Amino acid sequence: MTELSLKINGEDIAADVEHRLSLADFIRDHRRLTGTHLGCEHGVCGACTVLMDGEPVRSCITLAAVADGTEITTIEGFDDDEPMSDLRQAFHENHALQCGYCTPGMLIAARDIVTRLPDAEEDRVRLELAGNLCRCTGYVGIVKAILSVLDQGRA
Amino acid sequence: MKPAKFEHQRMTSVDDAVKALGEADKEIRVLGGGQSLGPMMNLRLAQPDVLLDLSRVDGLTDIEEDGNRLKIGSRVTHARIEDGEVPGTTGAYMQFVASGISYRSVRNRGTIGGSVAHSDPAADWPSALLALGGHVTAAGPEGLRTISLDGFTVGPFSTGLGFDEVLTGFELAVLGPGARWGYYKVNRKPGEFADAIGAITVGAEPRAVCGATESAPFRVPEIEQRLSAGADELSVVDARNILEEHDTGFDDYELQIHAVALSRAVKRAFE
Amino acid sequence: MPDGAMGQGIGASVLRKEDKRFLRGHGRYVADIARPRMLEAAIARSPVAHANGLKVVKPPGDEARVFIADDMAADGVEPIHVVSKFPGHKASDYPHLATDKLRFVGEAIAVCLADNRAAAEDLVAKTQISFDPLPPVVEMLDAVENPPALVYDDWGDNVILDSRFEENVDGINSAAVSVTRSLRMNRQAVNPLEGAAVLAEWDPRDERLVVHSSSQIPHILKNALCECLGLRQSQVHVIAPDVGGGFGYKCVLIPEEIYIPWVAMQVKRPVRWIQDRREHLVAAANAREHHYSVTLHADADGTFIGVEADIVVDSGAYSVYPHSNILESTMAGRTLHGPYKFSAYKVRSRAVATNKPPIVPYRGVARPGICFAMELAVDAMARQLGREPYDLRMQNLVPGDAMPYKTITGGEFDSGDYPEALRRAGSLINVAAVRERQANREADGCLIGVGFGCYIEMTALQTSAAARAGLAAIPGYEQAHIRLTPDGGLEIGVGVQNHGQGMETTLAQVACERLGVDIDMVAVRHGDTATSPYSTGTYASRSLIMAGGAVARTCDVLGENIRRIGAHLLQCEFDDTRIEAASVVGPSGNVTFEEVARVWHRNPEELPADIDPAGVEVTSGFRPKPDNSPFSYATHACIVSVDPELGQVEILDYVISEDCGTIVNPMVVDGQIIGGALQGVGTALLEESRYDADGQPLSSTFADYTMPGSTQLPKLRLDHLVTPSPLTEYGVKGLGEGGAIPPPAAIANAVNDALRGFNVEVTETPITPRRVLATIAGE
Amino acid sequence: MADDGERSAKGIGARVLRKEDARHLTGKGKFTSDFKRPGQKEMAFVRSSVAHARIKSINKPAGFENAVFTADDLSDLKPMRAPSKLPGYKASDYPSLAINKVRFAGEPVAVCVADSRAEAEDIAQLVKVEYDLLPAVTDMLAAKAADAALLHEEWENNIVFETFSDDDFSKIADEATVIIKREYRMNRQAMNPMEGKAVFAEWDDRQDQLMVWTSTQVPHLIRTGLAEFLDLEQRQVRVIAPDVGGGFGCKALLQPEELIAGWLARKLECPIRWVEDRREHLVTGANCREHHYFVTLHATPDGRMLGLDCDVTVDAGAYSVYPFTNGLEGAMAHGNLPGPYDIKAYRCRTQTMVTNKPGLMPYRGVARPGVCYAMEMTIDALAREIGMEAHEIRMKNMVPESAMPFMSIANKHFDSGNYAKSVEMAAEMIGLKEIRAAQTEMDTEGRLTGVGMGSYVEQTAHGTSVFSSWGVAMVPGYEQATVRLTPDGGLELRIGVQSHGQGMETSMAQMAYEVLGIDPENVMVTHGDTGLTPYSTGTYASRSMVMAGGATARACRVLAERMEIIGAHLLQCERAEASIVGGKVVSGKGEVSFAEIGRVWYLNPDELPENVDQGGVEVTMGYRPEPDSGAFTYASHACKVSVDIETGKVKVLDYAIVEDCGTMVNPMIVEGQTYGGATQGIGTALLEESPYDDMGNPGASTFADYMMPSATDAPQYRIDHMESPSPFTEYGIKGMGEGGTIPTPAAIGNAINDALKQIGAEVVETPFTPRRVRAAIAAAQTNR
Repeated sequence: MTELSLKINGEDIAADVEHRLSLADFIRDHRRLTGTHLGCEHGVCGACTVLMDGEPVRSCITLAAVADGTEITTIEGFDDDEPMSDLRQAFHENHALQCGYCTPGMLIAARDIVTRLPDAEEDRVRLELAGNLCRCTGYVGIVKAILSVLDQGRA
Repeated sequence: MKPAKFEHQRMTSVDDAVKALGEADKEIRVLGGGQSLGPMMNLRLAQPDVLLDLSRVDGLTDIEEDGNRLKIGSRVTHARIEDGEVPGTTGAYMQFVASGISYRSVRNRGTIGGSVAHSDPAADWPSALLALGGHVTAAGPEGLRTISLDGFTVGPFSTGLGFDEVLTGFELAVLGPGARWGYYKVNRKPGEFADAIGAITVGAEPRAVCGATESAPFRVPEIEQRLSAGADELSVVDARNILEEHDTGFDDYELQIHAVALSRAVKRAFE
Repeated sequence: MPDGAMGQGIGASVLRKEDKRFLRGHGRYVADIARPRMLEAAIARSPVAHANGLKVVKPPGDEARVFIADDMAADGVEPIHVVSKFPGHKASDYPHLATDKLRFVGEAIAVCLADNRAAAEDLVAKTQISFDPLPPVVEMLDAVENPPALVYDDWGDNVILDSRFEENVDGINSAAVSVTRSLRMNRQAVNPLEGAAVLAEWDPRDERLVVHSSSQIPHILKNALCECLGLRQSQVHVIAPDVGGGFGYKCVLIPEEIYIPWVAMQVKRPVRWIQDRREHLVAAANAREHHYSVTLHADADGTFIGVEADIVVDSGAYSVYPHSNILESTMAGRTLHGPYKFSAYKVRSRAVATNKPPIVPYRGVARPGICFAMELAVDAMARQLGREPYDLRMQNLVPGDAMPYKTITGGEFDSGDYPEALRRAGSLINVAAVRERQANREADGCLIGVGFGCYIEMTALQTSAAARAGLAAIPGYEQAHIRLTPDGGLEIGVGVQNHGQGMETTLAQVACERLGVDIDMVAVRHGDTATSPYSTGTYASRSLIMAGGAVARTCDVLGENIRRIGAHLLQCEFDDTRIEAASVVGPSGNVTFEEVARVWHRNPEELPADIDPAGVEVTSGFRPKPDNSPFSYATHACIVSVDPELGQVEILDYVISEDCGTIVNPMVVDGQIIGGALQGVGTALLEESRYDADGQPLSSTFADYTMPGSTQLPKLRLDHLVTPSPLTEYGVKGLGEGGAIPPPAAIANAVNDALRGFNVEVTETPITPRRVLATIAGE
Repeated sequence: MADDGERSAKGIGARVLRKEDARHLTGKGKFTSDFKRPGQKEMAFVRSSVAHARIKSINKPAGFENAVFTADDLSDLKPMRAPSKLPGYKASDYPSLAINKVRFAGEPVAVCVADSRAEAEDIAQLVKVEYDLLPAVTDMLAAKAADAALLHEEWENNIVFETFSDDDFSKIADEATVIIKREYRMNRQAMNPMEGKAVFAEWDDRQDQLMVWTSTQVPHLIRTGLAEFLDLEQRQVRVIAPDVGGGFGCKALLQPEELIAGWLARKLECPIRWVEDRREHLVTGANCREHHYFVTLHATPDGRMLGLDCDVTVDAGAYSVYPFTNGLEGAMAHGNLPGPYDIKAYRCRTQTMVTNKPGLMPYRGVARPGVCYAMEMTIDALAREIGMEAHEIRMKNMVPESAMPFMSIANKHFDSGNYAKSVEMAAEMIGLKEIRAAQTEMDTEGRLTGVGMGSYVEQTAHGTSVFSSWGVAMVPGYEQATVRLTPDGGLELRIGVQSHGQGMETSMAQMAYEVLGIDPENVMVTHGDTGLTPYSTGTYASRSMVMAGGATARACRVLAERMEIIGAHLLQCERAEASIVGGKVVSGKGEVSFAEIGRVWYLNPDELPENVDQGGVEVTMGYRPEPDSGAFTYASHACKVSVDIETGKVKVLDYAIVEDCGTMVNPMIVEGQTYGGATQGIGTALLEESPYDDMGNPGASTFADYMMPSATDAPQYRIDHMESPSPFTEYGIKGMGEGGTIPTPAAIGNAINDALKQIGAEVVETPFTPRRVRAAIAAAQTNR
């Protein structure tokens, strides 16, 4: 077991966990923040994306032990976040989700796009999204939603 | 799947890591960003007993230009390179390569040193850096040493690092303002591992690398000679003919796409 | 009448289906349910009976784990409003957590949360409470006549409702003989062995509150949660899992059922609260406390003319949802007459507020009190007239040939032979033999007495009566939801709650009676607002009448659809089919329900064209027509021995002759009656929630509060009359509560019979040795 | 009606934003793997490392004997068996844990139980299994060989099931002078919902019931199956599908892991959780699409298609799935091959083969992506042969609107629609003329451009008679819905189907709005719980909106009548004067809100009229279209692709869809389903493949080997709708959940072949990977 102390969604957390525990399983099973989903556990699908110190990372291939001392934000931690609020509304209006499983990771990736690449156009948005798989929507609504938030920002 | 049991040890210095590696009586691995090792452990394809975590070790995250050498710490992430922290033409080249590695959320954690030390043949840095030229710096029981990038990658998951050495960084060639480079990757989808890589730099001397092979990336002297002779293009047919002379084990399709990759890398370099 | 001939239908003493899990320790009570990251609650409660100026200081550093009334108010939580349409009723709010004023010891003030109960109790200890004490209102008669304070400042007095029930008042004047007695039944706690318990969690997926509560009325609790917390009906899911006894205590809302869910919503984690015994004995000492000044008027030959009474009911500090704080006083006032014929009636009944826990309808509801008052008055009259109490009763009971009988207060007895029940009880107890024995001194110096208690119990309160009483939950058509499962079994959903009454068995028996399905193939689901149709729940001895009726009616609808499929498979006319032993029987053969179920679920290509698309899943309902309640009745008789030196009372023999109409499961009926009777013995002899002059409870552990044990009652002898009610399916009448009604009366009458040589009478329950000796001493 | 422009704001036809979005956007969805209970244990499987072998021994590791279970330990768990009434169909057992023999790599051999998944995997890693290898049957054509090893040794060959219908081709011989012969293959795939399979089982002693939360599309069927094979009564099983992260067919069947979790939960008296990981899914869930076709098309030189002759082989893998069997795919291929075309002569043989791979499951589109691909590719081959535009051939041969309803040569009862019009519109949308004008030029990177189309009809919401003709054990009948007015005037709507992305919590509420005028916000739709919902065979066959939607409408109408009776009484008017308008009961005397009716029924029943229905304000009602032969949705897809001649890489440049699913309940959802389906079709066409080596070892076990379509692979689709209401269904709705995925491989394949026609190359095998495209080009160049 290894001791951790980190911040999740603003809350200070101390825990004692197995060395091999992934950050994703720590968030889900130990902290019961089940909005972070596991879609492949080998770093490809993006469903488990969370922010670590403000940057999106794959929580499935990041050890909980490595997250010691960091600040984690999960999908449950964006209540007062403006870009996320805009994205949520845009996802809703553009039918950017169906089953909802990829949605938390998709939103966090989308937030990274709209904050890091304010000038991105459709091709760039698609390229940046390539690491987040959605099996339901064909990405139509997701791309539209992100572009609409980018457009708002540029207006 | 979940990883088999291991012990995660936080290192505070490179020396501690070297010491731990030297004294190990079980399987021990150095953990960089963990973005390659993580999936392999999750699939239980890798089952190390001990992981040495270098994230608390100072001094491995620096980028500095030192005359005609560009020093890059092993723990510099792909994302930092993508974001343009490496200066000059070399930086532009590396920025292009970095931005094609996997996805942003992986690039935020994955490190250049980890990638080269892990030595997956389909990864970008072993080919890209070989085309750039320079040295790997490694810390071992005897202290630091430098190892030429030429020949450093031996094969899949196999490098010139000793069992008790830690890769600490790179000293890379600086491409001048007029230098040319081209990097072309054939893969099925953005972010996926490469099926073929063609990497070309034309700085002080041209370097051409055929990557994403079954084994280590290799330099293609015939192409380098043509470039030295002033060629600014390479047809796919010519590239095929050249590669056929190498012992690659390619089937027709693999030969084709590696030829295309080299041909298009040359084309990009001179566009 | 069905006779249980099928072996499992109505009338069969089928062994209980629910036993299996309990015998293996696999019952599932609220305290057995845990959730990851659950917090436990402990409650800071009022240490005083009456005070104002309440101030609470949360423990520094743990403010986020402690919640008080201000927090709830800030969130817009509504207090419990209990409306009554009764004219003159003084309405009051029941705050979930005390606001400015404290009105009884044990009133909840702050909820403290921690990872475990002990740590939560540590927080309780660290929560600072201050207040300005007020004189407490402890004694109900003082509260009326000489109030030391007002429980509600704006009322002007402490009388919640002053109601009068008067018919032919002048008729009383013709009486030749009158006896007057002043009688008191003291306060009790209901004491189910599982106390109250609540586990609440907010389900963020469905934006829904999920509440597990040890409740008899899950749907009503859901209504209350919606009202108080401002949630939509679709946002509340209430589950009453296994409930370790209720007896009425759990058929009303308690504040914890509101504030624990609210707190869970605030902390976004599951929160559980388990009432401990001390909390129960202090904060839930809430039953039975009545005072009667009763005068019985009769002709010289003993024929009753009229009854006159002044009843005071100590209703405690607040009004409970949904049954209010006037249910007892009005029921007492309206039905003091019991099973007797009267031509004049003059009763005043007052519900009074005091600084004690709010009164709840404990098993029997008011009737143990009125039965005690009336039956003691009858014995007093008998002694006055020099008659056998048995004979006097026989003379005045409503006779069988008078049924249906309109009572003097407007009720209607549906059926029964009241004198016959008395006759049978008399013959079982053998009064003559007692008299003979009394003629000789007992070897141990004890005194022997015989006593009777007769009662009627209106069961299954109906729509119009409940509406007249102005209750917040008016029962209407009770519903059942029944589906045929793909293997030919039945799943029955009912909105009542089963907590010991054996309804998982008896309702299956009703379905078996109707459709012939083996009860092992019938699953009865209850206590869950999601899996069951709406119901006001289990109280008023209503469940088997109402839910049983609904099951029967719904089986009929389902049976028709099943027959339609069966007729098609048998290639015969619908009218030529009938249902027998879980098969559709036609002229040329049978098809089993299993086969019908297969066709509906798996091979609908074999269905007839005229099938009702509603299929094999049906919801239907039942209400007696006309909208009246069936009356159960019984006579209890007992022989006691009183030790005149120690004042101890021992029950030597106890017989019950009862009529609850058609009996669905005799074993379950006997079990209910015996269990009720022993609770009545507790009321008569043992149980009392005592208060000192400051309103401090003196009975806060089982060391101070004596519960009846296995030695208190000898083997009961039971006799059943069966007069089917004309109002209900199969003629069933309710019977869950009745056993608890007459024991205080019968036992007190027996004690008084034993003490008649001293020319004294006990007039107050429990009849403790101290009270007996005081009585003998003439104090 | 749908197309009169008078769409209400919230009812049928409105683009109502989805109610279910809120929870998913905030991470509050609850999927099976999100469940956790104190004391729960997790399962990990020891899976066969070989494709075909006899099990010599299984050795449980010392110290873990009680944590490892094999088939011997589960001897009272019956193997799954799905019977079929189809003549000649060979039923077989599907054991939950391998008994004596393993038949595919990944088959569960033993299960290990521990407090965490990691620890369970630690134990699994220690279990030693010894095998006697048998020759693996990995190719469906090779499986037919006389000397092929037998999967099921009690059979005389590896054929599960055959269909055959013949026709007299002499009647067309004179006219049909053009004969096109082709061979096609569609390779095996995995369905890959983003949430894999997951199950959480717990024995509830209070209800004497096994509670199973599982990621399924068909909770009631899972309940039936669990009870059947665990030997429990039906009442003793309650199945709940919470949020389900995509299904696409693989969650429409009972799986061994569900049975084992149920068995263990009961045996060990603790909650059991199993969450399929991606590797397990890719290995054991590689179970769909694998078809092979020999097609001969007989046509006239002017493009009239007269005869179709086809031999179809379906690779059914090792086991037959419950309840739909492995016979469904072959039967459907047979019945759907002629598509929307009016053909005079049809001969077809289908053979369904068992092989050493996971058992075949019905993936979105079920058989039709294969048959559409075979048919449509052949039409384009004909077009190239006779020098005619393929879309003109399509239009010329399609069943015309004037012929509706029409019984097709494969006995499909087409209900309505203008098929040819969809082709015309799609060709126009994609800009066929403009593409042709610019087509000959190769761009600077050596890319060629091509355009292709695919058209299909999809039988949806077909009912009792159709499924019964397929002989499956579980035939859908009357779909039911329960509606309940709540005391505050809200509506609870309960349906036995399951919504896992289709937005039914919204579209069903729209249906209730259409009948009752109640705001969809006040309608709580409950689904996926056998304890709460009426029986239903579940969500598959694009049936839910037609069936459960129809049942919802019917139930709401019964409820409306009951509310009108109460309302009339409260308004003191005649029953006939009262009607429901805009969520109220209205008469000349005033109006009563639903909340008021709820109050009276629940809280003040003293105010009820005498003639109130005692069933109250809770109604279960059922629905089945009449006739139940299905509502036929159809569409034409057209796409433009570029082919990189040097690398063989294909890029979809533009994609146009014209579809007709009858009356649309929520066009936004219709479009979302279509885009999603089409993107899965792109996966089938270009990316996704579960390859096997000669030993039967799977070649794609991670997302690094198995390519899923990303945002860069999908185009920004363009869509147009036609609306021909079905005459058979409530409101004229047709099912449409699956259709989007059907014609995509055909359209893309045709576009590639259009681009390659100047080289003379053709692709005939999906996915059209760079390697395959390059191989086709290289072969053409060699032939030249």
